[in-house]
Amino acid sequence: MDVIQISDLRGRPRAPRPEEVNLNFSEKAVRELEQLLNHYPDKKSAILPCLWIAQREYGGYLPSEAIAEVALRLDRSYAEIEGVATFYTMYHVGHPTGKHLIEVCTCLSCHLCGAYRLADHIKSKLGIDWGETTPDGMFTIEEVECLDACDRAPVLQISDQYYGPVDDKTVDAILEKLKSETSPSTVRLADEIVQAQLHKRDQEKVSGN
Amino acid sequence: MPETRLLLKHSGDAAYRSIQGYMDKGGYAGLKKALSMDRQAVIDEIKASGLRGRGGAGFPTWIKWNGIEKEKTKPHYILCNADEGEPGTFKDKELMENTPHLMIEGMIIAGWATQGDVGYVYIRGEFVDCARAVKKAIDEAYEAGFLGKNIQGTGWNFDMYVHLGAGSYECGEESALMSSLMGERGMPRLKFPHAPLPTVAGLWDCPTVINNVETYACAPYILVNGGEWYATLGASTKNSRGTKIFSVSGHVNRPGNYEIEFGTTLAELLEMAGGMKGGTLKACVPGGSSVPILNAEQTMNAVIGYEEMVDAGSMVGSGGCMFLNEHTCIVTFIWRTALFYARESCGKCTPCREGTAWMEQILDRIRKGGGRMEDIELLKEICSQIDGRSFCGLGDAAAWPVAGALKVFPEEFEYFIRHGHSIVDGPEYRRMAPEPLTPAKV
Amino acid sequence: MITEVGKDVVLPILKGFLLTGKRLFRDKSTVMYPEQKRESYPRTRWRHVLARYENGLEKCIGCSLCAGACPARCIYVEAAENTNEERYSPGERYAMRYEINMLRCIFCGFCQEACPTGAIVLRSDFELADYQREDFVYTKEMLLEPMPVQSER
Amino acid sequence: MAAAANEPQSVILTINDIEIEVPRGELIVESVKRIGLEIPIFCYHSRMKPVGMCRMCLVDVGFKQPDGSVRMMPKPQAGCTLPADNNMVVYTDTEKVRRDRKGVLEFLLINHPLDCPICDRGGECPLQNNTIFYGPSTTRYVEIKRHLPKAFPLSKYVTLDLERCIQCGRCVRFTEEISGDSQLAFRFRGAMMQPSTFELTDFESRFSGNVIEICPVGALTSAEYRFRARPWDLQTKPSICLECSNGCNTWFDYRVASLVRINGRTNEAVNEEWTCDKGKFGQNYLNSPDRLTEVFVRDGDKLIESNWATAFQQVSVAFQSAGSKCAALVGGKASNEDIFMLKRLFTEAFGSNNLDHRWTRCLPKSDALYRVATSIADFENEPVIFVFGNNIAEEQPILFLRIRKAWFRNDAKVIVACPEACEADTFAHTSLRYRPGTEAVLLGAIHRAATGAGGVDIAEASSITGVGEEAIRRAADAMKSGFALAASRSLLDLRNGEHVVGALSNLTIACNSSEKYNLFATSANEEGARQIEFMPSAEGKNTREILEACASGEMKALWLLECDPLSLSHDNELVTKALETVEFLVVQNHIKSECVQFASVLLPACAFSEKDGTYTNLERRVQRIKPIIAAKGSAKPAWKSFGELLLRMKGDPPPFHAHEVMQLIAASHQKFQSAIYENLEGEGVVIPANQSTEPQAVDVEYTAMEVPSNTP
Repeated sequence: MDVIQISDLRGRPRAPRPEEVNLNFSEKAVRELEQLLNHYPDKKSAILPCLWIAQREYGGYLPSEAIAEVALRLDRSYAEIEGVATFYTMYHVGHPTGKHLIEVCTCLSCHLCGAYRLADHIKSKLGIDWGETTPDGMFTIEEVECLDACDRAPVLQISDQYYGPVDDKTVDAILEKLKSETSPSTVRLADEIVQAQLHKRDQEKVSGN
Repeated sequence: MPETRLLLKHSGDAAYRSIQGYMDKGGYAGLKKALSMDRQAVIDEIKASGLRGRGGAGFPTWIKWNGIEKEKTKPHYILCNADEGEPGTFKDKELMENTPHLMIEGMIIAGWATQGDVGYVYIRGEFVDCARAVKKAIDEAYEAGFLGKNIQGTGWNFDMYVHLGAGSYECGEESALMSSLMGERGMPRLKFPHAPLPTVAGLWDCPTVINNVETYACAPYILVNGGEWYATLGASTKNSRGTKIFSVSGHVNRPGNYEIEFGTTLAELLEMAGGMKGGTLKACVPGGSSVPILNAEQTMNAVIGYEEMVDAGSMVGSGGCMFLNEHTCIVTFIWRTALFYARESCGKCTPCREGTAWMEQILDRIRKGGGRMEDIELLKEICSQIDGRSFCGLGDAAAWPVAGALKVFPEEFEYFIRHGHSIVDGPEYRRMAPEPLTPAKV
Repeated sequence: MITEVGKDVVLPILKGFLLTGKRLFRDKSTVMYPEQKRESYPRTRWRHVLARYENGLEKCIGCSLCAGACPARCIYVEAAENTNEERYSPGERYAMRYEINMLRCIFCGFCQEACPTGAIVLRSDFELADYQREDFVYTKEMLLEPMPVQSER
Repeated sequence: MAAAANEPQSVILTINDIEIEVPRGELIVESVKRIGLEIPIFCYHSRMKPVGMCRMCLVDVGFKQPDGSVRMMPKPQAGCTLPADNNMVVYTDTEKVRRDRKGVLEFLLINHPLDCPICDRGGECPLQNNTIFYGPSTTRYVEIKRHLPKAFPLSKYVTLDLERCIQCGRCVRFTEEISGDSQLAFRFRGAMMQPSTFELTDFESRFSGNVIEICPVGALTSAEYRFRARPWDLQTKPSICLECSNGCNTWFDYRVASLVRINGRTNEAVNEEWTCDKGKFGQNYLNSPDRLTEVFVRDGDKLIESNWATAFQQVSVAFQSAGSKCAALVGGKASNEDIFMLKRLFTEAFGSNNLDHRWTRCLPKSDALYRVATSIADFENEPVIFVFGNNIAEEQPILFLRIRKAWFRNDAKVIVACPEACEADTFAHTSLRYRPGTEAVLLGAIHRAATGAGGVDIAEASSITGVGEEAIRRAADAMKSGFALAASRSLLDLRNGEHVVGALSNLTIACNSSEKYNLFATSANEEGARQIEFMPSAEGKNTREILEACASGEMKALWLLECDPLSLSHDNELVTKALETVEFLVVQNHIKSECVQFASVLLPACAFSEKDGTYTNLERRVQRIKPIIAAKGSAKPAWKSFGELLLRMKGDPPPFHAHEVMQLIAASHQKFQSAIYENLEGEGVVIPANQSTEPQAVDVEYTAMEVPSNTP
């Protein structure tokens, strides 16, 4: 058993000071955040939407800089933001996913309709296991819990699209199509989610102020 | 009884998704009527209808609405629980995608009845299509003057926003949903009698009405046609009124949403969905993954109704009805259910955090051929140690299906443990079960 | 009078001699200690030993439970942390100092009972006499079992 | 939960068939203590909001129906979150409850590593205790346990063992609710949920030591105490922390005459149960090799080891020949007894009045400016608090916790004025970040904004101080109907300190809050020295004058008790010159300091853990310390050495015990009469303030000072 030495404290990383954090949000993102903050009586409530913005801005996942930036923008502690982000499965904290994230539902109805065999097919085709990314960085395959499209079981989600019912052939076709897709699906999903929360009159409100 | 399409009446109609198409079919008439009525009269109408929460617990809706303080001291919030996550349920998805205005109208009615200020629609993160549809509908409602300042000249202001989750089943629990909306980890909050009801101190400690999408969607119909008319639907049952959407999935020929009147039987529901596919009926999970499983005989005798289903040995739940054919291995199915709860447990309380993971480990061991006879007794014990001891309903929901299956299908578990492989076998079973398959025959 | 003396004094003396006389022809039970040693019973509790694992690591983890259990308060343990370079026992903790005051010890064996790893054991070595009081404080080096021969640390 | 105004404030409920009356809304877990019962708990902590996470406290609850029958609730209820109510019936020890407890403990233990023998919590672990009393004797868990990092160094002080964690959230809630730094949060969810800092970076908090104490298992342990002892090896005595002027109560754990660890001791009036890291981890000097343990006298260039008799001989000769040209200065760690006896020695034997305990740059004569009117506990209920000057979390950490509690629990408005970013900003109603040196101007502006007269022009002040006009007005608005002031005497270290403090005083008078004016002491017994009047009377010299007289050669002999002028004074040049020049220098301390090199005689003193005595904290609370470990070498309590010197020089009978000294203090200082030792058990005694006349407004120059960039 390896023991981490208590005396090895000098090399311990410390959290970045506020002035050391680079604020990387684009102008558009800052404006969106401003609009979203209008929805809630306090800043804390905007943590989830703001994490979505961050996930888009940082290329489909949340590196520690993204967490730090969200914390600073919303006046919360880093630890709290990290705690929130790691609670939800749709935020990818710490490590990037492939360009296209294939989320296969294996929960009850999909399991009944053969989702595991379907997953085996995708896994062997891409040569990766759950949670892994293909060497070319194109695909990551993840097991997700019920996507609530049981009528279309087995179902999978890529970006904001549900595909189902799918079988080995349709999956192959989908993968082929994705290969030619240029924009990363993880970023697109985050963007769609942000856009879905921005109401028309938000702009008026912000510009009116 | 045949299908009674009320909420889903215009579900297939693409025009119905826009406010113009919706109003052509009589939309927003309920709201207009409500706005002309006294606030208390609206609540009384809901009371007369006998409407009960469609999210799973079946709590009378009017009590929630009536519980909001009448003398306003703080902002009032109207919250819509659209974080549909129960395996087997997909009714809210269809309602939001195809009839978004119905739900929004219901929320505005609730807002009027309780002097609401802001409404939030909390949609699970995966439902981007729904969120887009709801957002579009909200924007349209603003333009038509059903939302915003001085609604229809009443001087009442009401705003509505879409809020998306980010992947957590637990956020479908109402207090966890509030935590999540307030930017916290989606963990449940203290409930009555440990803390005031959400109608007294909910979101940001202000009075809050929280209902399911389907519940809100019923309100316009009740207002237009009157509560008493609504109460005539499902009158054959003890205490369940109106219609309920059942999401039918699993081994059936036509999976999909079917709206039925209370009092319909499960057998009729199965018939609507085109009957069994790939074999005869073996079992049915009638109300989403968290309710106890029924065997074929119980299924054929069950009448749908909140109390009637309890008599049959299960619950209405959220209406996610899964039919399982004869090639289904109950042990594997229950293991998958347990895995779902182990993954979705928020971790707040001990019984759920440790108990769900332990159950999953035991069932996984049994499924892989390493079961011991004492595991059955142990699983029963664990279920009883979780059930009712956990912080919120998720623990109970994790225990019921396991305990239920052990009661209804004990022979399947015993066989699996004794022989190291499933009682069912064949290509169908192999198509379902995940790797590694049990060593015996495959 | 005389008969009384004979009965009360002489007869018992003769009886005593008779017994002695009988024993003269039996096997001797005395052993020639220290050249000869008597066999000890398997559960004899005498001198303490700190045991090692087969790979030479000390079993003692310095938990001080023996000191806590000791009714005579004769055990003193000071623990320290293993490092990957300098490893005495498996896991995180080892006994840096381990001392038993044999003058205080009553050989009750509670320490052995309390020990979670079976490190402190009371064995049969009973020759504990010494000349200096200080010498009765047995240190860890004195108590430790010698390294097993075939293993290397 | 707020009870409606017309409802009675107490309720009657039945616990285990015993009827008791408790305040409305009291939690069941507290109510059962009233009848001598205990509900096992893990996550519940009386000073934090209940969460009901661990489910250990499940009890059977029912309600009496109007017809007299009892309807039990179908599920067991968490006693730690359930408020007591009328007609409630609670059972804490039924078969069902025992089964539930066993179940919860079984769940908690399935993934707990059971490495109790090497765990620092072993022996004082709530999980061990609850398992023994309520838990199952064996486990039915045969799967592989959860494996996570062990012995992870979270910071210099705290070690994290995630395998042992039972996810009760106490530590997370502590950093959220009590210390406010939110350094810890739960990451991940479900069975993998773990408390940690942001990506396991350094745990930077002033109060991190407390999470070690409140952790119910060995998940958070002290890096300093790691493997140093087991609880049964330790002896524990009550003590007081001297690291700042708060006077926090502590438990002093020692083994074989050396300090092993410090834990917080409950004193509701002072520190509740918290300690700061300075107090908890900063006491290792007691075991340091730098401790002064022998008497030394100077022989030419060298200090040679000697004995008390020789030292006394030399001291008495030197000081007698110096006549009134001798002086004494004390530092913050001298006890009341030490200070009093030193004063007696100087006034009665040496005939000198050159005594002082103050080390600030400005030494105002007016006693009124040194007032302390609000007690620590009272801050909790103040609606408006004005925190002025240096970072209060740094200077008085535990007082900072009280002020934070006032905001957290009672929604107090806290106005924070500090030249740098500080912890109090996080909950401040208004934060006034002024440029260093512009204190008086800022106060003048607030004065003008609050009263409409006096002070300085707000717009002008805004440009000088760098604080927005809006903020000044907002602060003044909150303060004008009264506020409690929290400022410390370190303000007197400013060049215009007297004016700044005067401005504060004027502001309180203008806002009718002069009875809430507080200028707190900064070191452990500074307030005690002030109360004993260890200060120059009319003809005596104050600290600065003493040092100047020493430097000019006018002062012949100087006695330094428990102080290092080189670190205390702002003017090191003057101090060095003074110590070099003065003919005879006595240094009496428990530890070697830098000024040892100048000493003529070096006297060892006992540290706080080795002597009997009393200390007076910032709210004038006199608290007793008792000797815990034996004095090192030939060190003796300072008061004892003064008594012995008095005996040599005047033939006065010396006091043999510290309580005799306290009687002498009480005899000469009326206000100490309540502080005799019999009264000092428990929370200590607050002695009355000086009888001063109504505070008067003082003339103040509201001007800014140039601050050289290198001084803070």
